[in-house]
Amino acid sequence: MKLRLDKKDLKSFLQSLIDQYDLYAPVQLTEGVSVYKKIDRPGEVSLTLLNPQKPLKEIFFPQSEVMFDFEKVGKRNQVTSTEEVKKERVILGARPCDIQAISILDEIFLGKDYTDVYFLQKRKLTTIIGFSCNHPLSTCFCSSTGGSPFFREGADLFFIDLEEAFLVELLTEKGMAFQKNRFFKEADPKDISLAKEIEEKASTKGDASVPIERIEKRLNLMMESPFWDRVHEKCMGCRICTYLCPTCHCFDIVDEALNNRGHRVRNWDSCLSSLYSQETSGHNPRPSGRERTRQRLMHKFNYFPKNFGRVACVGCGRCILYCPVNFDIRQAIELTSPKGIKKEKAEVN
Amino acid sequence: MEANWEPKILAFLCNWCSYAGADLAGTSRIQYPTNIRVIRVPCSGRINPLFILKALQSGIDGVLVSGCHPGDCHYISGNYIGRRKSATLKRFLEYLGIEEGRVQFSWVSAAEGGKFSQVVNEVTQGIKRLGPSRRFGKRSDEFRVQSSE
Amino acid sequence: MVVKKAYVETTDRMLRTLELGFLNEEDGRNFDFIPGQFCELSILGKGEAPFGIASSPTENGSLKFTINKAGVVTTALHHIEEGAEIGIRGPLGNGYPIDLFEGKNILVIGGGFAFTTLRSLIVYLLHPQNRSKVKNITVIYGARMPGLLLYREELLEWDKRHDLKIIVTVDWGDKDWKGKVGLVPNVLEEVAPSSENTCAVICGPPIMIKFTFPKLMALRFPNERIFTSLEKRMKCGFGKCGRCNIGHLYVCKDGPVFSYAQLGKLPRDY
Amino acid sequence: MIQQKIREKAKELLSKKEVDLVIGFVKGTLPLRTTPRFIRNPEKTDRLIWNPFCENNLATYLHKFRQFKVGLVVKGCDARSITALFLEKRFKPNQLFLMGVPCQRMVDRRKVEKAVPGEILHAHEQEDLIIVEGDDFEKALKRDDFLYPSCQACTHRNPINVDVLLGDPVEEFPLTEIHPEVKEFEKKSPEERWNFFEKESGRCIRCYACREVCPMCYCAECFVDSSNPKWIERGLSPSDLQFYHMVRAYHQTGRCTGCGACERACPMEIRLTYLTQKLNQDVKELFAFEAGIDPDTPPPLSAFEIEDRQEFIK
Repeated sequence: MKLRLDKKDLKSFLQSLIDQYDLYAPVQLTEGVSVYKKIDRPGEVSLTLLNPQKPLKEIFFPQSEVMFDFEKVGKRNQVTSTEEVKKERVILGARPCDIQAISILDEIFLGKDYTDVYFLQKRKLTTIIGFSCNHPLSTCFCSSTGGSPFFREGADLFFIDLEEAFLVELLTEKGMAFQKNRFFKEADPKDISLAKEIEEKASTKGDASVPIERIEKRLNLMMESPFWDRVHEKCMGCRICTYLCPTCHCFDIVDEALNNRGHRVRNWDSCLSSLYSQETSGHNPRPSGRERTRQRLMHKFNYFPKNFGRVACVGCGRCILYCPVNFDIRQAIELTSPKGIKKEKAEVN
Repeated sequence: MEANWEPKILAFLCNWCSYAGADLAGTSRIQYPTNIRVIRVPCSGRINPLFILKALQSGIDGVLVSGCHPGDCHYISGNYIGRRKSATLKRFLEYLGIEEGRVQFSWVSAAEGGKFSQVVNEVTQGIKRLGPSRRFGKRSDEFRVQSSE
Repeated sequence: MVVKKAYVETTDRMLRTLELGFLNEEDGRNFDFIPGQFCELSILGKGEAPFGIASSPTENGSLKFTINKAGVVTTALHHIEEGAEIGIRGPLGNGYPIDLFEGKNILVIGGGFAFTTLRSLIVYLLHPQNRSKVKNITVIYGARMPGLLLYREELLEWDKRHDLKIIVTVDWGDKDWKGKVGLVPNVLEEVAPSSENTCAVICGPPIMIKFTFPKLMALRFPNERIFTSLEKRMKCGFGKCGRCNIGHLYVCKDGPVFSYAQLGKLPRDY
Repeated sequence: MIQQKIREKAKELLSKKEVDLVIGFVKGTLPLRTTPRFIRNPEKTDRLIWNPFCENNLATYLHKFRQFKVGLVVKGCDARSITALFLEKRFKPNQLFLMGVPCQRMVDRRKVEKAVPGEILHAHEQEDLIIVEGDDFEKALKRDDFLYPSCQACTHRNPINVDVLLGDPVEEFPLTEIHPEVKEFEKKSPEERWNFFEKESGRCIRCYACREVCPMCYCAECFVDSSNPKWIERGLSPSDLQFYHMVRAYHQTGRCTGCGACERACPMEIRLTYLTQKLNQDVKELFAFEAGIDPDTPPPLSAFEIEDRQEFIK
């Protein structure tokens, strides 16, 4: 189903979403830095950056989430669940890579062996309005990880920017609920052909050359490879790449308390921190950057595919853009491939 | 501000002088405000600025740091080291925008029970004028159990 | 859960056993587990930590945990009073492969405070309902000093039984110690149990495992029939939070019990 | 050319086995970027480069290589970090070979990115210009207009206490007055200052990049990681974020060399150097100390003068 939303109506459309739902969209915090946030006024929405710094996962799996509250009364414990999310949510402005990443989180939190209630209640009440990437960045490599700048899977509605208007595609049942939206008009055939043109142009730009195919098999043989001795060296051990990764989902569970009251909180955690795997005895199975970088890459490209049949990377390029020392995951992936190894050798000699 | 608000003030007192000074104030029946809670430390040089920040974060309205007069330190130079930490911390906090006077410093010897009471009076008055610490402290309602009761 | 009974096990006061009762009797009846599984115990305000269950499923109504004082949660568990409430999540993990043990001889090798889940296994196997399912049971248990042995009364009781052979050894004896003195691997070599139709379960400090394993090899135990229980830092307990993986397997979900054959295929990331 | 000199010196050091490895910069995978490289093979030294995008403070890596003899490419600020670390006895004498490079000051890549209409695909230096090109634009930017704030205020561009100086010293611009940024900030009211700090620290995602990239942040256990005592919670409560940034900055008192690595690393572009620069300024004013200059004067917070100021003490 294809419709059209004129840009002059965007503001009113946003207002209608705010009135009816909890609307989440990218908001600029300071020049060049944005995050997905709950929107109160249409003017807050900022669609200038392709991807906000913090990924979409934050809306479903917040960086710091209270699991329950507690109070100690004498020897007794009183535990109260946090309030359930009841209002329907709409996310606007998510790019295909971020949306694809949510389906990876689905495997984790809504998999066959376990359902995470905190994730589920937000997930089932959320409608996702995806945005096409007409001008992917040079760091985008979604086309290598099974996506594309116009990858629609996971989105309920999909907006394609046609300069004057958006072409609106209703993709799922949740999306079809917007069929009667008063701001959507019937799409002109011209719009559809223009959208197609833009899509074709954009898809040539998504970098499809990162050798992710068969990476699981390659890495099977590389657990003790000297590759790891070198690849980690420049990593400083901060958590930028894991926190800003739309698919990284490791967490820590801690109690926060003041006097007799407090809550149990689930916080994002990162395999690049040494404390992540440090045991109370002092023993650390991943004592240095070598093991920790290996864990990060192996989890994405070997362990996760083994368990779920797909890589845990969507090619959004955030880890490349924001790394303080320019650790480039594309380069690391390439170095695991025969071509990359050859190239590295050629450069040496 | 609540009408009957009373500030909570934390005092880090060095074991050899200021704590003994407070003791003397007590045994001499010199009155001073009860807003003060005392933590005895071996030396004013022992006070990690982290302690002071942690106190403010935990909802304390004011902090007093007190040690031996220059030259009187039981450990010879601990209070001189403490003095440098205090000087930089005080300036840094004010630069950040924390009100001047939230954190105060004094020298009180073991013989100065009267001075101790006077310092506590001044500090308490000062903090009362500033009102409750709202800039940095953790709000206690962050920990309220959201129960339906 | 409520703390029914709490007592210090060892002379160094680092190990304390908690006997926990269910607040709700029905929960107690529904709580079914296999020896070798673990639970997350939590003290509100301090946090949560995983512990192997030391009691056997055959001991109804309460659960037993022996806790080594090491970090924040374990220290709090050492200070907790009888009658206090604590939180529990479990049972978690896979447990010992009880079905596989049927009709076989069982060799249990334990060292130090890793003996907790082994106690669970032994009590389970000795239960009249289960004893006939397995053949000979041999237990080798070592600690550094006599005072550091866990469950001393039970050890004495077991020693009197005829349906299991138990050898308790210490690294350094004292004047009252009349038992064996020697390191577990050496005692194993001396006892030399037959590997025929036998499963070995080994649990202890890494250094003990390192030296015991070659002795088992020398006795011709196949890797498929040597089992051990691994420990890693854990949080969630069901393979989501990430930290306890070894390769693509999670110790909390796919373990903690692994056979040596399984471990051989996994990266050495523990 | 400086780049050539770096390559030659690195090659010499490695060939003669005077060092186990050389840490320097090589071409990055993005425009306006370079990336640190660890070179052990003398044949590989021709990959080393030098340009206004060599922003990382390589001194931080030395904590990873305490068992090795390391040759290091250092700018003015990096060299100061190493002097400061020597004072704290982090290295053995003669463990390091410092290749000092007089610094033309580094270009703020984010500032450049914000000054152009699209994504930058290529960038290079041409005398005092930075030429950036994208799909449908090309722009020449004056380099000195796009420097990092920490570089703008730099007073020690020529590395000191180094083993060899590669290239000719550059002209220093000593600040006569107090730090301009600090001065501006001090003019604001306490409330404005606090609101600014609150807003900046509120963006923090606790990735700890500012800590990890700082050469002076090497505590075995940082106060944020300590579980007993637990100083700070792990979440995103504003007060915890403020606490972290206060202590991170304050712990640099008399140790920070103003390299600005913390601010450059922050993915949320939080302003951080205005905090550490204030501390640097205070230390200079109160104790006449500048970190990383004199290898013999102890750090100011481990020393004292009987005459230190104390008018603030009752």
